[in-house]
Amino acid sequence: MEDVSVTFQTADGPFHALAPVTLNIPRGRFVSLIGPSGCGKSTIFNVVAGLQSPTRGRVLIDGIDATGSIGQVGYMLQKDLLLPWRTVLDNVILGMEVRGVPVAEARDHARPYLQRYGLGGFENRHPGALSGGMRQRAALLRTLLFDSDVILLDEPFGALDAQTKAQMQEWLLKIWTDFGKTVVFVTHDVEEAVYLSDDIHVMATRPGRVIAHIPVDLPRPRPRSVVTTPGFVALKQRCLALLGHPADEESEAA
Amino acid sequence: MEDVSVTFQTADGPFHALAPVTLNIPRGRFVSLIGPSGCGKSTIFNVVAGLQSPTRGRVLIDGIDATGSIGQVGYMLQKDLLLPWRTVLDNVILGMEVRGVPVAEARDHARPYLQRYGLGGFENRHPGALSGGMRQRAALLRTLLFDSDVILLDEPFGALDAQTKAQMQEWLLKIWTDFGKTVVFVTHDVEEAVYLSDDIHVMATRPGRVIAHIPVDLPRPRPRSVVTTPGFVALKQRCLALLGHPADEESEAA
Amino acid sequence: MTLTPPAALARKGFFKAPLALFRRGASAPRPRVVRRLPVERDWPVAAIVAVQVGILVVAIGTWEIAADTGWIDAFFWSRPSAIGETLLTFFESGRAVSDTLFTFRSTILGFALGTTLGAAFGLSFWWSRNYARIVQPYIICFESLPKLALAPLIILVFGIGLASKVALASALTFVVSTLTAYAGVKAVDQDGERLFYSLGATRWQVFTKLVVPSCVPWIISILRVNIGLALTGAVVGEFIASEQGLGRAILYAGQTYEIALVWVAVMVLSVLSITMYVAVSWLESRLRRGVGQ
Amino acid sequence: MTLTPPAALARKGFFKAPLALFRRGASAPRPRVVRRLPVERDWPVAAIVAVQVGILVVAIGTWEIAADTGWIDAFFWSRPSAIGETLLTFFESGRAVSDTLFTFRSTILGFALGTTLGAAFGLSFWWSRNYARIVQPYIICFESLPKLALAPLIILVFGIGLASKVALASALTFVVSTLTAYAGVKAVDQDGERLFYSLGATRWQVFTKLVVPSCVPWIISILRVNIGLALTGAVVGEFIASEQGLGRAILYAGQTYEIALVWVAVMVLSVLSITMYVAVSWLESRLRRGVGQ
Amino acid sequence: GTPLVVAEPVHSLGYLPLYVAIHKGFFAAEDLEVRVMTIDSGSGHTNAVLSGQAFAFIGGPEHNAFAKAKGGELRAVVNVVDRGNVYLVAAKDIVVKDGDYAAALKGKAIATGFFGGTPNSITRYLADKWKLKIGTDVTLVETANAAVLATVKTGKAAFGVTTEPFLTQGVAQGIWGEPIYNIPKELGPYAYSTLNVRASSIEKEPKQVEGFVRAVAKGLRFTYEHPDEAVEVARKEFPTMPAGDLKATLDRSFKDEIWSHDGTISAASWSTGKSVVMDAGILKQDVPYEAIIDMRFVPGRAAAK
Ligand SMILES: Nc1ncnc2c1ncn2[C@@H]1O[C@H](COP(=O)(O)OP(=O)(O)OP(=O)(O)O)[C@@H](O)[C@H]1O
Ligand SMILES: Nc1ncnc2c1ncn2[C@@H]1O[C@H](COP(=O)(O)OP(=O)(O)OP(=O)(O)O)[C@@H](O)[C@H]1O
Ligand SMILES: [Mg+2]
Ligand SMILES: [Mg+2]
Repeated sequence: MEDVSVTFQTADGPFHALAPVTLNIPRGRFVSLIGPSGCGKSTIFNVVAGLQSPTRGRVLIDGIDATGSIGQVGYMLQKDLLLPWRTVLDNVILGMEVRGVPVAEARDHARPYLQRYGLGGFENRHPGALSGGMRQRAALLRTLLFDSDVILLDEPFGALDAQTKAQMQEWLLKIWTDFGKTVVFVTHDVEEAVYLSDDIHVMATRPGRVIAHIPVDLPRPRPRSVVTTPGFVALKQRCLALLGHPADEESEAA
Repeated sequence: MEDVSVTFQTADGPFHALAPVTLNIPRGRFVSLIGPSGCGKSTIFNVVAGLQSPTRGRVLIDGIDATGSIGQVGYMLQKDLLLPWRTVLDNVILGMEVRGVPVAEARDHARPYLQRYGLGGFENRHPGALSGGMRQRAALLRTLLFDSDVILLDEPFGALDAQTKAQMQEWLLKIWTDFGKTVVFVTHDVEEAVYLSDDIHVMATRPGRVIAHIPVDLPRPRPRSVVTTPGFVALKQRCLALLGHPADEESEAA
Repeated sequence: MTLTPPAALARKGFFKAPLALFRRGASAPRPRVVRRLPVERDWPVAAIVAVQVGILVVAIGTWEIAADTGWIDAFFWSRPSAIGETLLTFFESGRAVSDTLFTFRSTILGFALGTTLGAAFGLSFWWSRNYARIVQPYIICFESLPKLALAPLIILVFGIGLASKVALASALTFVVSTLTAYAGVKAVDQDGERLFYSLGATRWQVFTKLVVPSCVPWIISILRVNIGLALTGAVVGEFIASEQGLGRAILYAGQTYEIALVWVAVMVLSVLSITMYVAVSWLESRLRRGVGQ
Repeated sequence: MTLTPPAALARKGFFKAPLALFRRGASAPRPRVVRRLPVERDWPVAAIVAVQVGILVVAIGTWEIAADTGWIDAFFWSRPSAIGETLLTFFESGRAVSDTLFTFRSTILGFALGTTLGAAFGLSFWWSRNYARIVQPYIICFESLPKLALAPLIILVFGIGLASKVALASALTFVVSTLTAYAGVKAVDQDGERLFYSLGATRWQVFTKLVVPSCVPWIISILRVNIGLALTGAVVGEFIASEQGLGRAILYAGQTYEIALVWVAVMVLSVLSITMYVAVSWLESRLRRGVGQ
Repeated sequence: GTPLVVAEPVHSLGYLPLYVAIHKGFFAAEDLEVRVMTIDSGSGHTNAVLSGQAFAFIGGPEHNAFAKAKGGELRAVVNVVDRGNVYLVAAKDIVVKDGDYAAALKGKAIATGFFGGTPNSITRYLADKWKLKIGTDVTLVETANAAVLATVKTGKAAFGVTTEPFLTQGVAQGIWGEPIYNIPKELGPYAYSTLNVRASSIEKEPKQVEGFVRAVAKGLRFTYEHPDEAVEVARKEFPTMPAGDLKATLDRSFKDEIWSHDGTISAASWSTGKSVVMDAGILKQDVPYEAIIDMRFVPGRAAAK
């Protein structure tokens, strides 16, 4: 379904934010990117979304060259970016509105989704009235209702507290199961990556590059308790090791 | 060494933020408070630090009534609150300065600590030039150099990414070992609480109250790999269960 | 000096000295003073109002007495009792209402015109950074220029009627609105723009759906300032040429030594400006609620 | 309707309809237009300056030609060539330098005085909420009042010398500085105060070590606005009474219809104001760097 | 000693003898230093004298009368402009038949200065004289003196009551023709611009006032005797004024003999001025000559006595 092939260097001086990187993401999969801060995860997303033109290389979606074209994929930035002057409903239909769907039609279309995904009763409230988790849910719905086959999520749950985060993970998995889209997910939380993904790509920094591809072969649906199973722990340890994470040795301060 | 006994209701209308709560924290221990958002963890800290007067009840420090008196304990709020117009060094000596120590003397006193705890070379930089982890370290040093026997830390690592957080945890443990102070620690991250503490107090909400006291009897120093040992996992599961965390069952959305 | 892990140093007793210093700090040289949190209790509204009225009454009383005893020269300063009489005359003669309405009309027109045009101009800078850079020095020049210096020219262009007062009031409000709206444009969330572009939006869509709404709070914030500026413009316009209005009343009173009338006109002007200020504040809070902020 | 878990609903085919709608949306009715990200390239500084100068030259040229052909009445508007001559005379007669210096002096004094006192007054509100609430309406009244209306009274109090110009310049800058400093006070981080109090600080310590430094950027932000206001005050002061100064030159030119001189004085004033603006901007950036922001 | 400040409401060619006295050193000869300051806010120039910040102001003695009504004691000590120095002009296409001004003005608008100023008062005085009721028979467009030009030019008024240098400028621009009613000529002696000091100055510093008056009188005489040198002084005082305008203005002033020759304010002079302001309703009650005018220092008089 999708074949993203990216090879480029950003133009900011002689700074190579991304060494040539090639990623191939099959249709309908849930893929995670993990890696240290500054390794170019957001840059990859920007290139795929057409917001940054690669110095070299191409982006292929469904085999068609989509390099530098905007509006092809759903992109959820790290911040929820809900527009404070719009109601939740009007925030969620933004993507449709931009594409030219009449507002009334878009609203009618979106309303049942809000209802079903836990935002019922908040349609006409402003984002200020929502909790962090609800805001993330609205932002995610906005991305989904934009109706692209590919969805890029950049640390969507980074700012949530642990309990809310767990709820949101379940919710994301359900959405993903319902809609059958291709999801590319960035996170700093290795446990989250392993729990959610079909594939994990581990990146390294200076220059940004992919150093490993780890398929997660745990059966779905995965119960919460999976995190304590040896298979899960082994995968987690492997990822942490690849990230150069202090695993056992006493880490030096500073 | 310390016997904090708090019983109060905040005055905001008839809203009971804290049901009578009694905590007894022995000298030199590392104690964590965990609980859902809004259960009154920060309120307890404010009462202990004298920033909020309890509707009823008293705070005893070293057996002496310290209810409502300020400047008795070190309190690190969730934000690092470094003053952007002061250098890192001058931020760190704030507590001493407020107590009336001459600035030059305070600086001389603080400089070796900055050096030793990974802020060497940044003494005369402004906080804007520091990374998130370094900022937290500076804030923590400020709290330590205030030289009180009790230190309250309100989610000090909540805003850090996973890797930095792990580094900071090690660093905090080292400091605690070096200085031998009593630390009360608030976190949302159960794994963090179990890894760091001698005791964990689990709180519940509406009204805020302590529902369990869990001693952590894992030997110190604890290697990172302790998180995969059965003892650790059992403690973690127990905390999660007490917090009403979705453990195994498919959680409902919203 | 070689690096030794600090924990090891501590174990070696290396930290003894500073730790000892810690202890000392806690005891003798700077004894810890036990303080309580300073808390100020809010007075009830009635008390506040009482104090405010009290201050006014005392000030007026002092003035009257000082004028009586000659400590203040009533010839130059007038006195409250005379001002009160003049106030009555001013209202009885019917001038008060027509003058106030006249000044109010130019103020409101100038306010609306200057704010709208200025905000639109400021928003236009979003469209091109180069355009903004080219125009900027001209704006700065116009901003820092005392617009009142242009008064003689304004009469030439806009005549002596309503138009000249409205023009002055607009000129004063225009630049402030432009600069504020431009500041709003510069503060538009870059990530918001990225979000819109990632959805495939056109520039016009980004402008209408993102830039304009996010600048609304900025433009609202300027309303209160602009009311004062518009009033100044209208009054100065009347200083220059006018048949009626509060500005003319002040000018006339100044020319014929009716200091009491100067005070009366200034008072009426204050009341007018405070009324508009309150109205704008109310509008502001309504609008802010409207955008959910 | 009973609550059914949505996943179960989906499995039951309940979601077929909306999902079908999704698909449709992607294909026929609104074909997805492929767009590229609009990117504007920054022009080099030389090009910008060239355009700016070009605009000026074209404007001046048009004016001169329009005056020649009678399309613009040169009597009312003067013309660039006449303005140029007057500019020369103005400088040759030696007035230009002394007038500019005179205006500059009152401006700077008023600026410094008004900003300092206003900022101090605004900061003082931190000490007591009740005090702030009591004083506030008076400030609002003074703010929204056109200070120029007080011109006839100003001579009485401050005389006809430098003091009256400085007083007007200060009056205009004072209120703005007060309100801005007060806004700064209100924006002082509550948690910062809590931090200080948790360390056992006195109110004076909180004030000097937290409140004042955190308001500095607010006060700095007002400098640029104040320079324009101080200039306005000084010029208007000269309108009221003066032996020299650019304001007097404008007044005289307006009184005697020397339109060319109006333009010349306005030009010199612009140069003066832009110079001060640039100086203040520079000072601002220095100060901001000083506080590490 | 300290410089004496003379407040002028506007920097005007009408005050030329005063500037001549300064430039030719007549004040210096009396051991006085005189500085001229423009004060343009209503009664600002009068207030400056009353409050002791200025030594004298130049303006109509009616201001002394206004001040007296409120308890301020001012005295006119020397005359400068002894003619009503304003002119009635008409837009180019208007002709006045047989000196019937009433008929010509009826139903028209007259542009003049602000209410309270002398041009405005003279306009009202003339309307009254010609039995025209303001508001019904004629409309007054009250504006800044400089704006009278624009008002007539834009057709908002058919007539204007204006002063120099606007008169000359308007003629040069073809906005209006030569004055249709020459007020300086028609009204005769008119205490239009006198130098006025505090009564207390006369009592406390008579010598100073005497020297001041003597110098002004010298300036008056010098102006008439050496018009060319007076024009030179004017050029220095008004460097940016177009030379043509300056010359035309001064020519007219010399021709109409607007300045007093010796500084005396005659009784007739004040009675004209008084009736103008009383007609306009600005001066509410009669003020006798002696109450506001003190001629004891004018040289000719002193000699005569
Ligand atoms: N516009 C830019 N100009 C210069 N450097 C940039 C720019 N954008 C990104 N970079 C650099 O490119 C590198 C990759 O940035 P990117 O935001 O993709 O990292 P990331 O992996 O998303 O990091 P994080 O986990 O912190 O979000 C960083 O070192 C960053 O400093
Ligand atoms: N000043 C106040 N006025 C009214 N309610 C307050 C106030 N301060 C705290 N509360 C309420 O008291 C309760 C406890 O607040 P507190 O900040 O102590 O919670 P917490 O456990 O620290 O939560 P979190 O984990 O989100 O920091 C909350 O429900 C909060 O809404
Ligand atoms: Mg990123
Ligand atoms: Mg809290």
